[in-house]
Amino acid sequence: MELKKIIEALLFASQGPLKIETIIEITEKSAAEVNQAISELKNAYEEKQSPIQIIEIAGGWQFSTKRDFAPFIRKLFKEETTLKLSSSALETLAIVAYKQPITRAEIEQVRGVEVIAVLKTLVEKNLVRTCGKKDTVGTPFLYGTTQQFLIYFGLKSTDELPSLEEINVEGEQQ
Amino acid sequence: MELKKIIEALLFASQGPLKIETIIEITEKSAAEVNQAISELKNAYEEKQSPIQIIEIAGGWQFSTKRDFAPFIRKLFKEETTLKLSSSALETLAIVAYKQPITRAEIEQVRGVEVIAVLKTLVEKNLVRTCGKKDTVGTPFLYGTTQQFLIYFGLKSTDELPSLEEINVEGEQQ
Amino acid sequence: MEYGIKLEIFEGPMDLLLHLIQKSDLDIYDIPISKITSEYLAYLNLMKEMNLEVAGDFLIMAATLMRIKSKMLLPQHEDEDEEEFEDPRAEITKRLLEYKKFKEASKVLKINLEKQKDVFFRKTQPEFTVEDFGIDVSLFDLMDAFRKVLEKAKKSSKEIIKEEFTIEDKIRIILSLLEGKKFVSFYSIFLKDESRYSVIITFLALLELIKISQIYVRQNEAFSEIRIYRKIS
Repeated sequence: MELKKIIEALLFASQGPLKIETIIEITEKSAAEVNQAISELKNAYEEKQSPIQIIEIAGGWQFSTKRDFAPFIRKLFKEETTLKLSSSALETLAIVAYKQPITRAEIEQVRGVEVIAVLKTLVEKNLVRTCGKKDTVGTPFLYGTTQQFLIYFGLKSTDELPSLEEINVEGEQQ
Repeated sequence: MELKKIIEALLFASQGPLKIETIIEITEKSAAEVNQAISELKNAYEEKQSPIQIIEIAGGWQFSTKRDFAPFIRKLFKEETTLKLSSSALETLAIVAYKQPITRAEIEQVRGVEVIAVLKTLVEKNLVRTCGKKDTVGTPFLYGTTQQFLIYFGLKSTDELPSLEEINVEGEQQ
Repeated sequence: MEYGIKLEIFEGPMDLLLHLIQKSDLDIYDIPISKITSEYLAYLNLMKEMNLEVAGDFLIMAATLMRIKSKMLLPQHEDEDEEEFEDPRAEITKRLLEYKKFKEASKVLKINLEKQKDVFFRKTQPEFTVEDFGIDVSLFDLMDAFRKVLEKAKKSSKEIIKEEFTIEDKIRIILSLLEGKKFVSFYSIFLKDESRYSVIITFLALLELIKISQIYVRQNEAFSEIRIYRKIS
């Protein structure tokens, strides 16, 4: 059986990037042979202008669809790519983002309403996580934003949020 | 952008069988055009003897690897990915598949044993689901097979099950 | 003993009965009920001897078989029409045939399953980036939510007697936040509002600024932050 085709099948079925070492182990071929086959396979996909490409990512090789087809694929995953957030969730999220680490009681202090359900939703959506406990009566959980939060909102880090200190200074002038 | 390529990208990205209706909705093309494109795509993959094939399954279209490559792919998955079913589970599943929608009592009537535990397993394995209640004393649940069942058993729809008459009743006796 | 090995594989009384019939190559349409009943009971005894729990289902079948057997022993009335005569075995034969059908069907399914296990599908979801995401909350939704908060606040406004900020104050704060900047985040203008009332005042200030065309609020792209821009006249 042709090595190129075995690799193609492996790349197809793999659930993540496939390491060269794994391919070598499975096919029992040399690194040179495997590299040569991947290179040929990659070129073949490029030449026939396939909507699928072979890319090197995270230390391995992987199939992916070309960027041009994203609009169609996005439609297919419409449910998954739509993050559903209520306005109360958005408000709570903003408070956590700016005041992290923050306890539930502190968020409720700002919003004036119970936030336990909203916080739970935000944690489930992987936007907010617990990040330790506050050294105070009852040692309540402290909440902060996740990396996912930064990705969703297109931020490099929480430092990119408009500075809170600046706002506070303005407040003190009153 | 070529319709065939859009469909190729969609099939590639989809995690389950892709319905013709979904493709029509996304691409905004006619059913005839979509069917034609799928047919051409399917042939193209066959002609180039790709290790990947396009198959019709569970009411939609999906990419899969060809059987010949199974030994290699199996090496890729450490955990056993094959569905294992006891013969009592298979028997119960067969009754549900052929007689759906069916109540637990009706299954028990055929098998002559309690099936509550087996049914629970089948529901957990997402092969069987409840699909309403029977309008009779006690309004018992009705059971039917899932899309997952069709996928595991390589069927386009439950209509594709061999007719009970076809199955040689005098068949191999163990 | 032969039974010993087979003991556990029976899926129930129907399975056992079918096995006993097939083992001796008996006609399912003309079951020698006496022979089958004694074999069935012998099997149940064996199960007991081996300290295996005999499920109730097996006992019910034993009772059924014995009932059929006794009915078979009753003399047939001579005047009875052949067609009207009902074979006491008819019911169990029907059930056995039905069961056998599905037992065969389950074997066919098993073959399907074996064939399918060599076919692999893609499990990987495409990786989405920020621009692939949309949000179900529009700015309008957000404002609407605030309006509701406002209504609620009106009802409980008696509690809040003293409030240090007025709308004019808040307008000034928002504008000062915008000073030297192209925009500020929508959320940032509420950050130092410690009470609901204060949030409302800020929001009213925001609406006022929009009304008098001092600022505009927009979301640049799906799921990016909502930003407040100063209008340059």
